[in-house]
Formats: sequence, structure tokens, C-alpha cells
Amino acid sequence: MMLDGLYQEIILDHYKHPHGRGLRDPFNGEAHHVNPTCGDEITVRVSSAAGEFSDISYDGLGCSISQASASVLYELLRGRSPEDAAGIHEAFVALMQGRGQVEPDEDVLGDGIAFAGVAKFPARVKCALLPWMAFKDAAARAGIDVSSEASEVKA
Amino acid sequence: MMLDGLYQEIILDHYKHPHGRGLRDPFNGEAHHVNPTCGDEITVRVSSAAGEFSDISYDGLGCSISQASASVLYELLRGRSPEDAAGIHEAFVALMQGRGQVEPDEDVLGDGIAFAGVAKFPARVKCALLPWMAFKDAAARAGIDVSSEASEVKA
Amino acid sequence: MTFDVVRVRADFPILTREVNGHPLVYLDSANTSQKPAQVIKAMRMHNERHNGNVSRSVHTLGTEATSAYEDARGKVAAFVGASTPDEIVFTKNSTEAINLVAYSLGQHLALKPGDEIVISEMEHHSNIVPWQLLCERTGATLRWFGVTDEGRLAPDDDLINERTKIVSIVHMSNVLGTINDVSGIVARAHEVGALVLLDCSQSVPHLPVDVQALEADFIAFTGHKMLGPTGIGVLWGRYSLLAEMPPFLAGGSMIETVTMGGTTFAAPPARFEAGTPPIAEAVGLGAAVDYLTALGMEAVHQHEQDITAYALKTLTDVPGVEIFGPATPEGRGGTLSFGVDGVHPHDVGQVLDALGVEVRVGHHCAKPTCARFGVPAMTRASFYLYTTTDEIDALARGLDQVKKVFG
Amino acid sequence: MTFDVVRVRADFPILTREVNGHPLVYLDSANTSQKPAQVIKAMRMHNERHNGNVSRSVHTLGTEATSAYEDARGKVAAFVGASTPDEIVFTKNSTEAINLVAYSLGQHLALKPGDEIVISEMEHHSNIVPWQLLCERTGATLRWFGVTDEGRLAPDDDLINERTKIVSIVHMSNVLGTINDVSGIVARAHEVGALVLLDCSQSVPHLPVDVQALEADFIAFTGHKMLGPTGIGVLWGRYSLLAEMPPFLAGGSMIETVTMGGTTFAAPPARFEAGTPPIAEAVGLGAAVDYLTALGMEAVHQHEQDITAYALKTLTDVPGVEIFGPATPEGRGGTLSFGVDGVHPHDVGQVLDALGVEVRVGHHCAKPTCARFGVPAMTRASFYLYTTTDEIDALARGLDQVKKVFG
Ligand SMILES: Cc1ncc(COP(=O)(O)O)c(C=O)c1O
Ligand SMILES: Cc1ncc(COP(=O)(O)O)c(C=O)c1O
Repeated sequence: MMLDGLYQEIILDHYKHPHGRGLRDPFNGEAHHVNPTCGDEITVRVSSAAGEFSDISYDGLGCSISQASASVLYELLRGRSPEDAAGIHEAFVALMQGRGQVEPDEDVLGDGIAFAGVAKFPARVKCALLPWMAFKDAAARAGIDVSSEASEVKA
Repeated sequence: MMLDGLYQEIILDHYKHPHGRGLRDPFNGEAHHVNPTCGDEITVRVSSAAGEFSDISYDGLGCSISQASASVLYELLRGRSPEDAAGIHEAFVALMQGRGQVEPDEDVLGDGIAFAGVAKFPARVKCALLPWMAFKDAAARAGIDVSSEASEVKA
Repeated sequence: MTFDVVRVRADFPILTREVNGHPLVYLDSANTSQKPAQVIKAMRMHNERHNGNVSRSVHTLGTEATSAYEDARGKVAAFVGASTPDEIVFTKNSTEAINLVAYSLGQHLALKPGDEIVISEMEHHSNIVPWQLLCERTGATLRWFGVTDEGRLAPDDDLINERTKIVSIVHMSNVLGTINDVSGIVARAHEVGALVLLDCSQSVPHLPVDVQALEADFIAFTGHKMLGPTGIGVLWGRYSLLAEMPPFLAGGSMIETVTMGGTTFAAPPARFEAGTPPIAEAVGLGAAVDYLTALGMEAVHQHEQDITAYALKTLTDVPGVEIFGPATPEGRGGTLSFGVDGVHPHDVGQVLDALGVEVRVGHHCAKPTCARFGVPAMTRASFYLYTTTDEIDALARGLDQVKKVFG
Repeated sequence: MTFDVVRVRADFPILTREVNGHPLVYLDSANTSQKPAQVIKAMRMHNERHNGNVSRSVHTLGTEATSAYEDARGKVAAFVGASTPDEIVFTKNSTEAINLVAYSLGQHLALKPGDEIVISEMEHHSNIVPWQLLCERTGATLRWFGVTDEGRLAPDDDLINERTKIVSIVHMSNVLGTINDVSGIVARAHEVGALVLLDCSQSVPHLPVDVQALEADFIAFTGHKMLGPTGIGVLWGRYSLLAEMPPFLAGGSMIETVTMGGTTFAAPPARFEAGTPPIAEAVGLGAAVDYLTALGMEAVHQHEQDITAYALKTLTDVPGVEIFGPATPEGRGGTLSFGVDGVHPHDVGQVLDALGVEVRVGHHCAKPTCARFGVPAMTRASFYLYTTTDEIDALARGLDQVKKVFG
């Protein structure tokens, strides 16, 4: 596969200048996920207050795709209600698992639409999803369900 | 493979009219052998007296080749000294494992030369050797060693 | 659409071969099936164009190989009606699949003295010995269904009871041809809380098999008996059960994370696929499944029913031939074992081989079944989608020859 | 005779392929090797002409298949200098071979708390996890050699002692490329009465390996890394030891006799080959061994030494590249892992793939080795008999491109 679809300028930007990176206190739920095929790791914390994700903090080791994905996740989900977050989460997962057939909605996914090209690289889909799956788990541990049918499928 | 080499008249004769068949008392050593690939079985008993195999008796379930081979064994080894028996045993095993390349000596092997053709059927070599391996074991249990290098190889 | 056996045969390169100067009459498909050109080609193309290791590489070849391997998993899942491809574990053969269940499920259930495992007297050694060893390790007791004179499982109301933890039964016997109606056994097992493995090594290649309809918890089958290559087998298991079971073989690709101090394991199916899997073999099996699906398993089964009816009639007419197992095509498949009066199976097989007719002789890896019928060995003719009535006639002619040689 | 790499390459159909518009530069042979036409053809011919099940049939096809399978065993035995073909057990991969030893030898030695098993920090997961599980089952303790900054086993005089029962060490590391001089370890292990398994998955394909010279008790290797097919691996073991060990997988073909009440087992190697083995795969592996033998393993090794020297020099010249493992070709093979400053291996591999250069990235199924060097992942280029200096140049150009994208 050629690279243009994969390494969008937006992705490289988020990678080089990640938003919201670093683990912060206080938090209500934390999850540590590992990509067993490549060894990438991420820890995600969520804190909720007043019915929204008041902070989402993360740290990890990984490639440009997984790191940029975490940065975008931070931008998209922080300050959202669980319902909004679930919708965005679902849209992102659907995009990633669409094998390049899903048309992303910029109104929902913002910078996340830059990941559309990743869906054509099966080996990298897991990288993009790693922070999102860890986020879902962290939220669950904070007692907040952001599941949806689409995000049930295995990362 | 065509059958002519395999089912020599002599072999069919021994099969239909086995010599010395049936288990007899007294005996000094007994062995029961099984061909794991086909399930054939044989029990061989040896009795020794005055420095020779005074009787060799056997019973079993098996194909024409294994049954005829037991009959020929009885004819060839009964009444022989351990040394003579070891020589004949060795010659028979060598013939069977020769892949059809060994020229049998009628003076040593008598009716056993009819088995020369069996050596060309790898799947049947084990049938022909079954009684001979059981005999060796039975002799060993009677305290008589009929091993020789050639007969050490796995049946 | 009628089943066009001539067209099917044209797909199998080996069927043009001669054996001992006669056209090959291959009647040993229950032992291993022949492979169509489509399967052989799929494997060759994979090795010539797409070979790479799976699940480990981001590069193009690795991605192509991974897709090919996972596509094969999807095809096999669809073929047996699995809920998700993740319920399909690739093993090296049926035997490994059964051993995997015996080991991992045995450990998961923490079997102990007093527990019981139920099999039958018509099992292949691969569905006997793993359970004997499990009983030895754990102190559990092995019990089994007997077999009737007609070659059917003998009903036994008390056999499956509250002590029973695992029931493992053959779906179609590789010796008697019996297709066991397992619904009652499965229901009874589940009633007492036992889990059920079905050895489908002989059924998946020959009948439509749907795991939802069978309602078992695990099934095992093997690639080389269903037009696929050697070196690959399949375990299907309910995902929720697989997810609870500890690993069997350990090593690369089945881990989540490893330190020198300890390891956590991946989710199924990866958890049960340690090391480099049979990749090209999975591709071949996928092609085999495509081939069977295109013909339709109902049509394949119907063809074999027709051949079996013909063969039963033909062999019954040969004096001195005794058939072991069901005497009519109902509830049986195209695997026919028999004895020839006064002639040892080895000799029967040898004479038939001289005429190009390839049948299996011996205990068929099912010594207890042979023992049940009082013989150390049997001769077996087994059929598949490429078998013709002419080949049955050749078998009958061969048996006449057998009787001439040993008359 | 100089090594004619151009002629060798002509035997490998896949090497004519393009990837992303560039000629394929396959630098992932430590993961899985490519297969020459001779191997692909041998398997195809087997399936088209000689397919039958082994060790079970008296018919012609069965006899031909059995001969082909056993001939392959003989070839593999000769290739590694085994005393007899009966010392060669065919498994599905290296991983199964190691699991077999862990299981059967562990049981044979009746391991218990206080006993120790010794491995190293540079093992593949397949030579770590089976021993961790064995220790869990038996209460034995796992200990290991550390790794020096240069990527060599760290000497540790007390590690192997009278409590040690099994030592299992990699012959050539799949990450660092290190070829371990195991003679001291083997001698020490035997001195204290321990048995030694060498994981030769990376050495048998690339160096002359002679089991008599190694003096180990078992070695494991795998077909797909040595020009052979997937789906087959090899365990070599001393016959006297194999003969004492209980079976691992149980089922057809590994038995002597079976009744419902109990089973006795066949002699090795059959005892350890339950079920239908990888028959066509053995034929392919036999052809691979023929291919390697015809070239000569000394010549293959020398070619790879030359390539490795060139690659070490080339990569050392690329700014920002750090090599893990021995810095010179002495005592190392053609497997080279490295980091690119500030760029994650996934991204390195992706950019290289866009240029047709196929390298592996990740933990290489050796997380402890990566951890030892303080990284979660590495990029690895690995060479074989078909690798050229041009391909190394392509790699170096690719790394320049990597730095451009992520600069
Ligand atoms: C050193 C080493 N050991 C063991 C293995 C496992 O081999 P396989 O995956 O064929 O079982 C590999 C390769 O993956 C290896 O490089
Ligand atoms: C009923 C049955 N179960 C299990 C097996 C074992 O299959 P495999 O040898 O492929 O492991 C066979 C075939 O040999 C069989 O017929």
C-alpha cells in the first residue's frame, strides 16, 4: 500500500504534538491495554464529573498511528456526555473496521476522519483502535458504559 | 505391484496347511507380538532341551504372509542349536529388509526363499517378520540369545 | 441439478493415474481424501505469490498471508455454521483438536476421582486414548456406550448421569459407517451439566453439518479427509467455553504479554494456536470448503447415499462377504467394512491392489470396534464425491479374484 | 565454487514479484523463508500422483505415501547427523516440538518443587512459555541466563547446578542474531545430570548443524524457516531418551494396542506422532533439505556471513540507527535488529513496505529480549541464501526515506 492514505498530515501532527498526553489525577477509572502482536501499550484514565468526561489522560508506547489516535480521542471525547462519547466511539470503530468502505462524517469525527486511510491497512487498524478500546475499559471501570453494538467487535 | 512375486505357491501352501501350529506344553519361553499397524497377533513358545530348540509352537491371527512365515520358521528352526538358529534368523531378516536386492540362499533358508518377493512390498515385510521377532523374544525369555546385528534392527 | 460425477472427477488429477496397470479405483477416502486441482493450485499460488508469516508483520506479504489465513477461518466457520470465525481453532489434525479439548477442558473442569467421561465402543483411537490419559491424570472414570450387532450405539439410560462431566462421541463411525443420531445424547448430557465433543472427522467431509443444529459444545474435524491438505485440522468450540479454557500448546502468537516471570494469554482462537500455524494448509482447506460449498453438501451426501445403496446391494450379492455395520443406507454414510470368509483382510487388500482397487485393511485405528465384532481386522471400502458405480463393480470383480487366489 | 546468488534467486518464484510498485526485497526470512520451485513442485506432485495416508494401508498409494514420508524422515536425519531416522519426530512446528519435550520429559523426570529449569533472557516465547507452564504444573523453578549489552549470554557459574533438571537454550537468537556457543552449557548441564534442549529454529536453516557435535539431548526446528512448507516441525531426540518418555498427543498411529480398558504405545518416533501427520509437508521439507544439501550448508552460511558483514557496515553508517546484538559478523547470523532514533518500528516497517522492503517490526515473539534492551519493539532485517547486497542498499535507502517522513 502506498503511504499517502496512511500518514495524513493531521496524523503526523497529532503524533508529533500530542494533545492531552500524560497521566493525570484524579481519575475514576483506568485501563492498560497491550497490542499482543506488536507490543504497543497504552494506559488511559477517565475522570467524570457533572455527567461528562471531565478529563481523559493517557500515556503509552506506540507507533504514530496509535499515539495520534490517542491524541484525537482526547480531543473528541473530553467534555462529552457518555451518550455523545458512545456515538463518537461507535463511529470511529465503524470507520476503522470498514476496510476503507465507510465514509467518515467530519461533524462527528473531527480530526478522526484523517484515520479513514488507516482502515485500508489491516495490520494498522489495531494500532488506531488501541486507545479507544482502553478508553472504553477505563470508562467501564469508572462505571460508565460507552458500549454500542459496533464497538463490541474484537479490536 | 503384481502379485506373482508375493503369493508364491509355497507360501499359499504353508498358509493353508501350516506346520507345527498350535501352542504346546512344556515350554521355556513365550512371547506375544502385535503388528500395531494392522492388528495381527502371534504367540510363540520355545522349548529347549539338549542344546537345541526341541519344540517351537505358535498360534495367532494374521494374514497369509505372517501365518506362512510362522510355519516356515517352525520348519527351519525346530531342532536347531541356538547358533544355527541365529544364523538362519539373521539371513531371513536380511532377506526381508533387503528391498528385493538380497539373493536368498536356499541351503540356509529352505522354503523361506519363497519370501524373497515379499521384500518388495514394504507394507508386508512386517507381516513376514512378526513370527521371527516374537520367536527371538520367546527365546530370550528362555535365556537363549539368537540376536545378531542384522536382527537388531526394528521389525 | 443432478450430480455430475464425471465432471467432478475431472478436477482430481490423481484419478487419471494407473495402479499396477489398472485405472486407479480409490476406495479409501475415509482414510484420506484426494485433492482437487483447485486446492492444489490455491496452495501453490499462495507459496509462489503471497507467502509470509501471519499476525506478526505489517508488511504487504505478511498482510496478504494473514488475510488469506483469516479468510480461510471465515470460510470454515461458515461451512459448519459457527457464530463467529473466532470459534474456529486451526490444529494440525482432528487428533490434536481432541487432545486440546481433553487437556484444556479437563484442566478447566478440574476433573477428579468420581467424575466420569463417556465415550463409545465405536470410537477412533484418537477419541479414546486422550480420554484414557485424562482419566489417568485426574482419577476420573472412563465409561462407554456399547455397540449393537447392527452397528449402532446401544442405548444405556444410566450411562450419562450427574457424575458425567464430558461426553465425546463420534458423529459418523470410520469403520461401520454409522451416522449417530446424537441429539438425545447431547440433550441428556446438557441436562446433567456435562459438555459434549463430537468427533466429526467423518461427517463434516460428507454431510451438511451445522454446529447450531448439533447443539454440541465442541466438534473436531480434519482437512485431509475433506479434499484439503494434510497438516491442518479444526476445533470448533463455543466461544464462551473457549474463552474460559487455559491454553494447551504454549509459545509464540498465543500470548498477550510475556515476561520472564509470567505470561498472560491472548483470547481465542489465538490462545490455542501456538507457533506458526499451517498457513498454506489453511488456504488449501479454504479452497476445499469453497469446492464443497459450490457443489452443495446436500448433493455430495445424496451422491454418496446412492453409491452406498449400490455398494451394499452389490456386496451383499458376493458370496462369503459379511458386512459390518448398518445393512441399509439409512443412517449410515459411504464407509463399508466387511469380511471375506476365510481370507485375511491383508490378503484381500493385496489382491485388490493388484487390480488397482485401493481399500484399507486392518483395525482402522479402532481396535475396540473390531474386537466388538470379534475380528482383529476388517477390509473397508469408503466413498466420496468422486466415487462411481463402475468402481463398485471393479471392487466386486476384485473380490471374485480374491476368492480365486485363496479358494 | 562461489555462491551464485542470481542462480539461487531464479529458483524462488516469489522473488519476481513487485510490492507497491517496487521489486520485492524480502528481508524477513527469520520470520518465515520463501520456498523454491523445487519444494513447491515436490508437494504438488505428491498431491497429484501419490497421495494416500501413511503407515496404515497396504495399497500402492499408501505404500508410496509412506515411503515418501519415511524418506523425508531419513533426509532430515542425515541433514542434522542423527544416528537413525527413528530419532526424528515430525511435529507441526518448533513450538509443538518444544511443548512435547516440556510435557513428556517433564513427566518422565517427575519434576517437583526444588527442581530447576534453566533458559535464557534471549529466548523466543516458544522456548519460554512451555517451561513457565511446566513449572506451574510441577512446582519446579524457572531460572535464566541474562544477556549482556553486546547481546551475548551473560556467564553465570552457579545457574546450572545439581538442582537443574532441564536446560533449554536458543542456538541462534531470532532477535539479536547471536549464535550461542553452547558447548560449555551442554557440558556443564551433563555434568550435573541435566538434559539439554537446543532451540535450533534459527540455526538449522542457516548453519551446518550436527547433533553429534552439539552433544545436546534434543533439538527443535521448523520447516517453514528452512525453505520448507508451513505445518511441519522437527524434534530430534536421543533414541534412548525418546524411548523412555511417555506420549504427549494421543490417538491413531501412536499405539501398540488399544482396548477400552487401556492402551500400550508404539516405539518412537511413532509414539509422538498421533493422528495423520503432515505428509505432503514432510515431502516438501525433504525437498528443502535436498536443496540446501546440494548448495552445501557451509556455502549458505558463508554467503550469509558476507551479507551480514555488508549489512552491519551499511547500517552503522546510517545516522540514528542503533543495532541490537553483536556488532560484527563473528558469532552471529544474518538477523539484524535495530532502532531508528525517534521513529517507532511500526512506522519504520510501514515506510519500508511502501518501497517493497519487507522487514519485521514488533517484539518478534521475544518480549523479554526487547525489555532487556529497554524497548517495546524493534525493526528486524533478516537474510537468507537469496539475499543480495543490492537488497541491503535498498534497505538503507528506505531508512533515509523513513527519516524524511518522520523527520
Ligand atoms: C528462535 C525461535 N524459536 C522458536 C520459533 C517458533 O517456531 P514456529 O513458529 O515454527 O513454531 C521461532 C520462530 O518463530 C524462533 O525464531
Ligand atoms: C472418526 C475419526 N476420528 C479421528 C480421526 C483422526 O483424524 P486425524 O488422523 O486427521 O487426526 C479419524 C481419521 O483418521 C477418524 O476417522
